[in-house]
Amino acid sequence: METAKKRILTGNKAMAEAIALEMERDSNVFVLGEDVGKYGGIFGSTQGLIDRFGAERVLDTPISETAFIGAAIGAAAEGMRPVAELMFVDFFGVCMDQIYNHMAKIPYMSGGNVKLPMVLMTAVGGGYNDAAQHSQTLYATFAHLPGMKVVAPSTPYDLKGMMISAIRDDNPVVFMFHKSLQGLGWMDQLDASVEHVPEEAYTVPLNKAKVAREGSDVTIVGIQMMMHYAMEAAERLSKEDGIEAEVVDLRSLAPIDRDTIVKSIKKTSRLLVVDEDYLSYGMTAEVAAIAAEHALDELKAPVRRLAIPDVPIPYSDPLENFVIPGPERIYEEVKKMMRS
Amino acid sequence: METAKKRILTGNKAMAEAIALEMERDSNVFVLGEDVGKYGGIFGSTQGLIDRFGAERVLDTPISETAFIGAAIGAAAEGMRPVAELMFVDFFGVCMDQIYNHMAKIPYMSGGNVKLPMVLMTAVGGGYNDAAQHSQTLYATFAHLPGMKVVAPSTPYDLKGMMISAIRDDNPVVFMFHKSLQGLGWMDQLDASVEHVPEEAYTVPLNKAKVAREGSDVTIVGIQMMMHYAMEAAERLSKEDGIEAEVVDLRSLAPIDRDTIVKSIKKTSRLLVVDEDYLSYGMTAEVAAIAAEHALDELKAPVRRLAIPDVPIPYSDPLENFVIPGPERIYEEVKKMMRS
Amino acid sequence: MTQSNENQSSVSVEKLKWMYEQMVKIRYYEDQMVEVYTEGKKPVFNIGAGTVPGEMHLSTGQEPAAVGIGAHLKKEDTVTSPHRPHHHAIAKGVDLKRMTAEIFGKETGLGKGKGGHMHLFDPEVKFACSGIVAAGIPHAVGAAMAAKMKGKDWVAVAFIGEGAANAGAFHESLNLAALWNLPLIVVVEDNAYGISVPKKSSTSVDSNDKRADAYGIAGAYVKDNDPIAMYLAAEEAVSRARNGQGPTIIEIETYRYLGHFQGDPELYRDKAEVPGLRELDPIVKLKEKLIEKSTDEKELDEMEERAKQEVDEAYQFARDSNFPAPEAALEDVFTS
Amino acid sequence: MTQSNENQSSVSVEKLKWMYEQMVKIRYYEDQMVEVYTEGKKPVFNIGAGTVPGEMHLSTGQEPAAVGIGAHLKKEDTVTSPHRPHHHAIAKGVDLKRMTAEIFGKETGLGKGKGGHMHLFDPEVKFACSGIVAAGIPHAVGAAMAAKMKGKDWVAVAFIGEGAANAGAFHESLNLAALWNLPLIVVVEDNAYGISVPKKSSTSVDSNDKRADAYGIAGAYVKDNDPIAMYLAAEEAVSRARNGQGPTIIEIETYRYLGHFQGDPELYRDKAEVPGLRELDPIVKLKEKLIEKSTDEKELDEMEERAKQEVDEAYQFARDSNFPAPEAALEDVFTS
Ligand SMILES: Cc1ncc(C[n+]2csc(CCOP(=O)(O)OP(=O)(O)O)c2C)c(N)n1
Ligand SMILES: Cc1ncc(C[n+]2csc(CCOP(=O)(O)OP(=O)(O)O)c2C)c(N)n1
Ligand SMILES: [Mg+2]
Ligand SMILES: [Mg+2]
Repeated sequence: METAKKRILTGNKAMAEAIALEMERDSNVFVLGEDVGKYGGIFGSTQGLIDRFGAERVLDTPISETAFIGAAIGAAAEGMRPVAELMFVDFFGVCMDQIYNHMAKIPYMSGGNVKLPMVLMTAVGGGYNDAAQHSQTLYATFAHLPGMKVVAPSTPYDLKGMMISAIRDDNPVVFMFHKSLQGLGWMDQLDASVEHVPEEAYTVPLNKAKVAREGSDVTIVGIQMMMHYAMEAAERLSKEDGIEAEVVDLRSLAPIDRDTIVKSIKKTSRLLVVDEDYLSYGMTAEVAAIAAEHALDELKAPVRRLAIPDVPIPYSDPLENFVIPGPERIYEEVKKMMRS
Repeated sequence: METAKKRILTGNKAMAEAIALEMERDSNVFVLGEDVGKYGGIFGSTQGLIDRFGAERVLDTPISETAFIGAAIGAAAEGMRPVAELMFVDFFGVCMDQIYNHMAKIPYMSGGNVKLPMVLMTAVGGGYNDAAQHSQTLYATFAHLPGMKVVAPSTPYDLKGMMISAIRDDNPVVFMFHKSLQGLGWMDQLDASVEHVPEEAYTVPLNKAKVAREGSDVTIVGIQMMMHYAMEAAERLSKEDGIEAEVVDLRSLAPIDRDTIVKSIKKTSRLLVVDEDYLSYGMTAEVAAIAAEHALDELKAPVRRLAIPDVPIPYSDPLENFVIPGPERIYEEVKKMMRS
Repeated sequence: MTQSNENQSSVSVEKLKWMYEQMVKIRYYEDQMVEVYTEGKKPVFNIGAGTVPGEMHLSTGQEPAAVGIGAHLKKEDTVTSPHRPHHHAIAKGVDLKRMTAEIFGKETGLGKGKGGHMHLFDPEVKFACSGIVAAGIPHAVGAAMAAKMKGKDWVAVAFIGEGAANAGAFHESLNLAALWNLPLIVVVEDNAYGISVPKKSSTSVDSNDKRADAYGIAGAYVKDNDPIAMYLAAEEAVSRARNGQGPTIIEIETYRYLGHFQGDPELYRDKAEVPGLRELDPIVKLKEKLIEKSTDEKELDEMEERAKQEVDEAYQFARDSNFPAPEAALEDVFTS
Repeated sequence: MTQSNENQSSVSVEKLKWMYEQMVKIRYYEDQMVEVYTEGKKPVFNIGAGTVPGEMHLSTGQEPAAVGIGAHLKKEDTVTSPHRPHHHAIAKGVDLKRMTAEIFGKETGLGKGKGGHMHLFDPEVKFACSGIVAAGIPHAVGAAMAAKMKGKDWVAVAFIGEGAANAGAFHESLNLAALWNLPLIVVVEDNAYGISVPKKSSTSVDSNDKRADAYGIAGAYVKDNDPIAMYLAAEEAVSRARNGQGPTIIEIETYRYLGHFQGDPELYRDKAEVPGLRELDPIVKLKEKLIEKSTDEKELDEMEERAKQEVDEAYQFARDSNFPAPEAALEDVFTS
């Protein structure tokens, strides 16, 4: 591939580009949320949109999440296609009623007669010392509740493609983007947060996991940062220990892609699930349960789970590092697993 | 046991009695919520309390869940011991921020310097055609989030004993009571909702599952209605098929009693988990995951899960019956399992 | 501001008749529901049993709010309603057959039996309701936004009870609607109770129109459950909204003749209260007014007959319809 | 009602001095924090790096709100504060060493390093703050309830930004506090922005004291970021609360000299805005007033020195303290 053809985009620019393309394509698409206008979204998700589309289609809201997410629902019922931003997923509790009792249920309760083509995008993740109320992912909190598609892309390419799919989808989609994968200038600069992204509109399905790395010895399932950390651990395992880990990027939390998970476990016979959400009743539980239901006989070793150990996310660096899994811990878990 | 000594109490009376005993014992205990006064709680949880303790200690609130649950937090921080009622767990979304970002996290964020000795009690469960916004249990939604003890007693005896423990506990406790197990005159009259309850105050631990029925062939883990249905299924399995199911009443969702679960699986080698909550990322996932982590080698058959199949709870009778597991379905699942 | 009697004569007889017929229809609909709801719940009341199981919140006595504003609405206007929705639905012209079938849990229902009495959605006439107190207000804000964005003169009306005016969603929605100058009308039906809690124990002001100033918008108060006064207040509010002059809060003093839901023991209110309220019945009063205005009594009888017949047909349709197949429970979570 | 200048002279010089010293302390504390926060974030700013990582919301310029009310509070009174808490904490007498250690993430911190800058809890002086907009108001309501239940004359003050007044929690809390006649004061600091959103784009009324009528309670407006006017408004509000006369909303016009958080590019406001505001600095003005009232300049110098020394010691304490052991992360979820 020629380098000249590469368009290296950060995660946030990939997202904003996706929204812009859809706003151009469909005049019903509009954006609303706190600081999505001039500020361009605290995590850059709407960067540049107000300049191109004006304040009528990129609306800064008061700090009234119940009202504006509820308004997005009302507008979607009228055929608009709102993209609403909940600034941090951690704030869900002030507006979860609108999200869950209404956005997620109205299509069902109406017997399919009311469609709600809307996207609720929200920033997730910790690792930069923003403490207990600004560092969560809450993946399972959303994925547990039916009626919403819940996706969490891990790369700029997927951020763009899945955002386009989400906006075009006639169902409510919760679109979780990871702060650390936005490629923002004021956070850690991660290689994973920049990559070549095609200029044109393209879609990535909202219900398919991706095998990010092929391997034969152990399956590691993760999403967003944990997927990237798993990739790091996998490289090291390969180099230092000759262990070939297969890494599955879940991408979509609901619906979850059981087939890809089961297929990988059947191939490797070992499963480690890694999560930046809380351990109990989380994504690691769901994936482990899928293994126990659908691949029990193939499992050569007990399933292992690595996640936030059921504590709120602490502020101080050593504490936060202790609770959020990193590549080291993943590496060690796999090593322990291979022994059993 | 002499019949004369039996005090047959319904679930709601057992709960109200527990609260009354604690209000007598400790003047810091008070109750607040919608219709907890003259009405006595829509599901009878506060029946008779206002007559005994007056409107200063049994406070009817406006429909302002954020304000009054938040106020309970503020009062608890001052050493009061509020028992706040969220009328239906389904309403959690209007006040989840107070519950989760504050009630559950303040003790941790303060490094243990602020204690919040409070109980948040709430009615859960469906089966009486109250539709999508009034029939949920949301067990996992609460149990997933650290910082709260989350219990869901299944019998009048436990309702009383665990309520007393909850009020005396210095930590925030979410106390879920099942509408159908309150023994209310205007709902189905279930045998399980009435039983002998001792007069005096007694405590039941908030972190222990209970083996409700011993068995050797298969473990069924459930809670509240699903535990009772499992008991029904177990009797039939025993009578009709000679299959002896061990039934574990989870009672406490968080912390979950891993030991009791694992011990039972090791004994029976088969696991069925039944839940009135949504399937994915739910209690069935957590229990199945525990099996895959801690009892993999003992499992003779794939783990099975039975729960609401990831749809909102529909209103119409045939639809609701289809999605909420009942004794028949549990019976059938076990039969299928025994074949494999 | 409170509607004075002077303007009352300005309302056309046609409109009064329309309101009368709708009120009769609503009343008869709810009276039938009282009966149907008890089918299968005797001798022992069991909420989950019978022809119509689950909670049932009826609007008997609260007709004026619905018809006073309904008289000004067109199909394209949106109405959101709470857990007590039948009067609003009927006044908005919701398909009565499919609405009743929904309440019966039948496959011909508005939601194919998935929604039930608190979850009636008729996109044809832009009606929706919800079982969560105050949650419909933001949806109306959104409909109003959509109207504005599309350059239409459509308005959105959110009906709530007086209890709901203390929920956060009320405040957030009104601030937003005021800020964006949206065609929103919030109608607060003060039926004196939120379940068992009287207004004075839930609300720190006498009436919620007084809260309009907190958003710099218009407020109106309608007393005595008067449909004509409601009509006039609504007329102003709707024209304000259609003309881009922003939101209005209307509070109406109304009467809840029945329990909060059917089966409510109502131990929290005086036994004499309801009979007293029933003596002030707005339907009786409006009929007298129409006769006063020399409307033919026969015409009124015909209207009543027509209304009742429509209701009877709706109930019959619901009875005759089939239940959905159990597996249909798995459909409609997502559209494809 | 707006505080007039007439009453201003009624404030004792002692109180003025107390306020002055606190303001100096707050200002110096925040100035130091600006420096410390950049440690380890150069040459490239990285929010998660350095001596003090994470978000940092400073209150430079907003001192008057905190000290004007702080001057009337005792240890037993409760203060809840939002994401921008340092000025409130200092004026309430929070242990400065342990507060700073907390911000540094040290084990000697108020929360043993678990809370951080937005989560400072000092039960000794009943101070708490939170990173969720408006969420502290209900907690203050609860503290006020507890005071009333215990028969004490303690009051509770909830500080919020003007942006927070549009959140549902504001409305619910004020209605509840008004209804139950609680000793609550909500202080709205209008610093003109909620992050990047100017007040006129978030708030449908000019000022939030106008929303007091929506709850039948008292409202007061303090203009020009004036600590003495704030003192007087607070005096009334606190005495009202202590005497069982219910809640008050006070809005104060104040100035945010810095970005919303440190690192904010502030592209949403005019570069000239802050220099203009800084010319109106309340500390400078109060100093002039004190000198006018013939306070010895040397005494002022001493006060400044004392304040700075206390701050310097606090920072030193924080620096000298140890980080918690990693495994301490698992403690304090539950108390036993
Ligand atoms: C958020 C929320 N809280 C509580 C309830 C339970 N609830 C249903 S109706 C109701 C009372 C509503 O009172 P009001 O708004 O006055 O309406 P009314 O029933 O009088 O028509 C309550 C508390 C609910 N459905 N939603
Ligand atoms: C519920 C909630 N929504 C959004 C945010 C993000 N947020 C943090 S501070 C802030 C602006 C607050 O503005 P204001 O209340 O005026 O306080 P100021 O920052 O000006 O002191 C926002 C939107 C939050 N923390 N909580
Ligand atoms: Mg009412
Ligand atoms: Mg502000």
